[in-house]
Amino acid sequence: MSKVTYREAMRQAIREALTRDDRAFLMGEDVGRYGGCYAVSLGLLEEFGPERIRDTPLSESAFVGAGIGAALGGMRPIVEIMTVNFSLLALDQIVNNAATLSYMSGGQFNVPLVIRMTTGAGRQLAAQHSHSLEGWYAHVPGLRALAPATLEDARGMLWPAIQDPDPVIIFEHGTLYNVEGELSDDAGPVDINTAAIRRPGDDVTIITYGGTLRTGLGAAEQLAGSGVSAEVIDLRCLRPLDTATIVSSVARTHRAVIVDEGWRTGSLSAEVSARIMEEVFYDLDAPVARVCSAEVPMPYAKHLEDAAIPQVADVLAAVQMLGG
Amino acid sequence: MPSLGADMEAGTIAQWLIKPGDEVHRGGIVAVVETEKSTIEVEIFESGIVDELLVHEGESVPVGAVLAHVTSRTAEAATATASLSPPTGPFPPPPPPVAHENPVAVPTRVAPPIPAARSTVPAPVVSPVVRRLAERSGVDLATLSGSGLGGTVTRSDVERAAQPTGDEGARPEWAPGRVGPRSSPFARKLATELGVDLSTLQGSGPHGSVIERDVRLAAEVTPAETPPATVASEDRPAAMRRAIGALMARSKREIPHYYLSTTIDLTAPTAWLEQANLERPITGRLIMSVLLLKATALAVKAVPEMNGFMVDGAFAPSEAVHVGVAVSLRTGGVIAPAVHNVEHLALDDLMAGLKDLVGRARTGVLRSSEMSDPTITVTNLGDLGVEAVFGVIYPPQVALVGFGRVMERAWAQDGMLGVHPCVTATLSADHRVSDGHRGGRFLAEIDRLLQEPEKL
Amino acid sequence: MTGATAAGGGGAEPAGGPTGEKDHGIHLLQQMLRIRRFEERCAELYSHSLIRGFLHLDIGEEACAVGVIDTLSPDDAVVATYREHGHALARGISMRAAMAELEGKVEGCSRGRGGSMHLFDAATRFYGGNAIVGGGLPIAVGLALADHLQGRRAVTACFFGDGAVAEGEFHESMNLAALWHLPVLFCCENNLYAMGTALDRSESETDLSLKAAGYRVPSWEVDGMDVLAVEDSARSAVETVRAGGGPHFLELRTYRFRAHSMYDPDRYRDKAEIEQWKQRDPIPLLTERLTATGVLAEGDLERIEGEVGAEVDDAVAFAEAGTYEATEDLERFVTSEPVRAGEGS
Amino acid sequence: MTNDEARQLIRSVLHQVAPEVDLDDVVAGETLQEALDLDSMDFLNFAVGLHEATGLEIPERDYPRLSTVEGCVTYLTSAG
Repeated sequence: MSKVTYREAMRQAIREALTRDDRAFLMGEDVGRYGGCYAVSLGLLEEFGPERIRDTPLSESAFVGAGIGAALGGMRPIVEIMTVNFSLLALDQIVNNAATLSYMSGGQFNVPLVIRMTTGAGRQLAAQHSHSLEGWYAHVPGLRALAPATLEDARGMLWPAIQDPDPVIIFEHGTLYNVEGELSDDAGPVDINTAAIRRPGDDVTIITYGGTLRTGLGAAEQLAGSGVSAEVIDLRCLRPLDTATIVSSVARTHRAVIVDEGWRTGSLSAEVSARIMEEVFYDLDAPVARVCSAEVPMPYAKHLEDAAIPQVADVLAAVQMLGG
Repeated sequence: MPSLGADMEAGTIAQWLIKPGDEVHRGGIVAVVETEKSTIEVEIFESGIVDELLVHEGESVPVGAVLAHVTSRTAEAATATASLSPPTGPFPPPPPPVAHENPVAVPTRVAPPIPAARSTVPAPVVSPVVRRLAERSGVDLATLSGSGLGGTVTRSDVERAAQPTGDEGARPEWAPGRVGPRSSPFARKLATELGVDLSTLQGSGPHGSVIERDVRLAAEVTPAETPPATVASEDRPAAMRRAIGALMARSKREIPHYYLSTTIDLTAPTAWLEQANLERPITGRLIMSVLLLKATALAVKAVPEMNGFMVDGAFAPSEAVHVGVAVSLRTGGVIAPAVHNVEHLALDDLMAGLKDLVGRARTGVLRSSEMSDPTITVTNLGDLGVEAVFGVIYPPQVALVGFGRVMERAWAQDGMLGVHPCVTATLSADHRVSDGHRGGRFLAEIDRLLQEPEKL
Repeated sequence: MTGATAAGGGGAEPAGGPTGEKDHGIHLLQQMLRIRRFEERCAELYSHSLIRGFLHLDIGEEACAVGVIDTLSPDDAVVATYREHGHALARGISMRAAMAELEGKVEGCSRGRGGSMHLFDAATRFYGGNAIVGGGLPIAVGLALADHLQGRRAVTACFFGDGAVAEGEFHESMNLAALWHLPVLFCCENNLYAMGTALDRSESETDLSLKAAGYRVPSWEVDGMDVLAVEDSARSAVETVRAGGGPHFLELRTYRFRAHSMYDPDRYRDKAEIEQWKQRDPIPLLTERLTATGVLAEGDLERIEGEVGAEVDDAVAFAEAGTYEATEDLERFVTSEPVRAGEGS
Repeated sequence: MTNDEARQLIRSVLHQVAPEVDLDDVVAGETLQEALDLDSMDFLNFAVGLHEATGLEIPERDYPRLSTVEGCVTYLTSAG
């Protein structure tokens, strides 16, 4: 076991990808000399050289599209986009090309591309660097969307993602990079299909992903103090959703609270809620509850930002409402 | 009329650029057509001599309608009539209004809102739903003239015809008239499984809905053979009274109770408690009940046959001690939810747990596990005045411990008579599992434990 | 005009093929006729509702696709737009597969998933069929990047229209390709209209080669109605690109004779302008030249037309006899299946 | 604290401890435990409620002084 940060775990994953697969390379804004906007790729330029750690101009559409083209041409590109808000500049390439080419070509072409991007609030970066748009991407058939919330997942999701024949988007919550913890020295690839039960419980299921996992676990800990046994699910893979894990948990606990840093309206939480209704409606002992971000562009001031995003107290209040 | 886009349904001939007798060539422009979106030139894909124009300028026809006849100039096609209409392809285009060999059938005026292609079909069109409705209502469909699109017989046609008889057969089962209390889906499912009639229950869930615990509570005391209550809106205390009655009757019927009683000197625990509470803030103070509960839970270690369940006629002892605490509700009734693993709880934790449990029991927000799994019950009824309480065992448990009021009594100890705080502890136990000797041992053990309160 | 040589132009010799053989001129003529007759039939089938969706015809612009693609080798890649029937046929997608695709049949080159705007073919490295204006350019850059990283000496030919020049993706891609010195041949088919908007109503600078010059990309202005001129400049550009000369830009000045798509009243163009351009129809232009130089003999044109007509008839019959993919397979290929043909897997 | 304020406080704390009971049901001199069916847990909660509202520590030995409404009022008003 070694003490590592989420950032280092991600770097190890990139190093593994580039070492094990000659076709893999990293490109994006400031991934090389600068070392990555969030320092994830620090030192990799020296290790792998400028062909494989490739700085790009500020042309999200072009370098994401180039990633698609390179993937079509037999490479395994890892494209880094600084934040999910910037990814909107490449939305055309991601949604109109990466997600469609396999289908439109009747299966002749596939796009083995990985796009990594930072997401989420909590760092006082205001309304153009802080949103959680994972749900938008999870909406699109043809994409796989992953949200590593733990060190093991930061370390282990990239390899299976670049081996995936189809486009994969990895959402890294910005507040996680500095999270430090023990990681096994032989930590390696993990499954990228299923949700994980991060804490078992009997009375209520708290469904989280990415940045909200900690919120959910914090709430569960407090609930345990007052005798409520909460099960915490980390979705991990936002598309395709592991419905089975979600509904089997809710079928046991009969109550569900979904914690989603996205806006409530039309959110991933709405999708999860709908699936619960569709599959285990008759096992519900209370309406499904959701804790989402306030429907505002993310504010800068700390107290406002805190008020805008899901907090442990919000989850506790939601559980309380369920009579759990 | 050529199709110039998937969203084009019809077009109007704005202008003919040809007339009968004209020679036309493949690729030439023959007409100008106005559509919903624009004015477009129509190209011909045949060469030949124009025989006849079938649609006048200003007329609107649907896509696919024949616009004109052109006789091909090539020898082999001389007898054929080429037309501006599409051939009947393998993939039928939407509206298929025109028979190719019958140009006369071209509608010269488009009936709004859509071509009434089926208007000549004589028999009324009846959907399966309407047919079933007619059968149930005893309406003869042949007597009806449909008011729907293209003469279709609609539901309301049938309902109108059925009206004089005021037929009830058509009323669906879910129609108004059978409204039960608001209940969660899981509560409904559970109620069906456990044979509980939801309409007799008062909900304790969000918005007063009947939820799982309400059903379990009812099921605990309402065996499936109990006839469901007929009064829908019985108040909750009455329902609970009935439930308690049923459960206790079952207990008395099934369990051969035996009863023991002993008086315990509480001098030591009382002194200990006073001292302990001096050191605690008011919010952290303990009450005697906590010591009594803990002592009972620990005594089980010495006499395990007090703790567990009768399952299918055999005793299943429980490793953990979940003490059911009888809580009387001020609105009437009593429930006995569990504090879990009491034997392992420190007194402060037990106090907190008890406080929480009693509070929630009285506000009606208990968890299902608390309701379903006590392994032994303690009733502390004495707190409210009586000297001793002989309880009725909660099946499938096998023992119930009662504590009466803490009273000052004349008490002889070491040959000295003094005034001591005392409590009468009682035991109701199941003779199928234990007998009086073991029961006595159990009460003695509680006594012994209480004399060393610091070890609790 | 930076780094541009006025290659091609009206003076190119008809027998300018790689082998210098007479057959080459005839081959170019036949390719253009195949496209022309194929598309004319498409228009007819469209008006009969056998082809649906949007149908954008290439008629008038055939010389661009034929002239450029003829200079490519099988290892090269092609990225095209939604007006790509000509490019697909020139690249070697069979007329049968193309027509079946237009009729939505599973025998189509995209299994009926794409239709007119999305013809794909792994065997000939034909990457569509992209219906987002400008959207194909970044992909072309990426294909070239993959070739570069893997040491392959392949060229990616990327076609787009003058409308794409207004898109950010055009500028981003030109810059990226030039910055990384990638083997892309950018082929701008300038037909003067972005759908209904004339070039001078959408561009402040209508000399498109200047845009390329801004990115230090060598650019060539070419008469897009003269297939020999197109071929000549394309060959020269492809050779340079293949030799490591970085991206090049061809502005192919051309014109579409028909409306943007089938449901287009074409109110934005002057009929006289269309007639004027029709005088420079690439097919008669080449026919006359081949006849004048004796390459095309008496009866050759009728023979070619006969062959082409038969091929079109065959393609239509093939498409009509084709089958629709079972709706049970609706969700196939949203993601990859374990075993697949084609590259990149 | 005035008598009225004290009564008001007692009423509101009792309402929290036992929402079903009504202070008006208590006859003068009657103990709260008897009149309102308060058990030792309820009584502790009552004392805690008074403590939280007033800050008074209320040692256990003072509990007997709180057993009637009048006793409570006196206790609260004299304490400040």
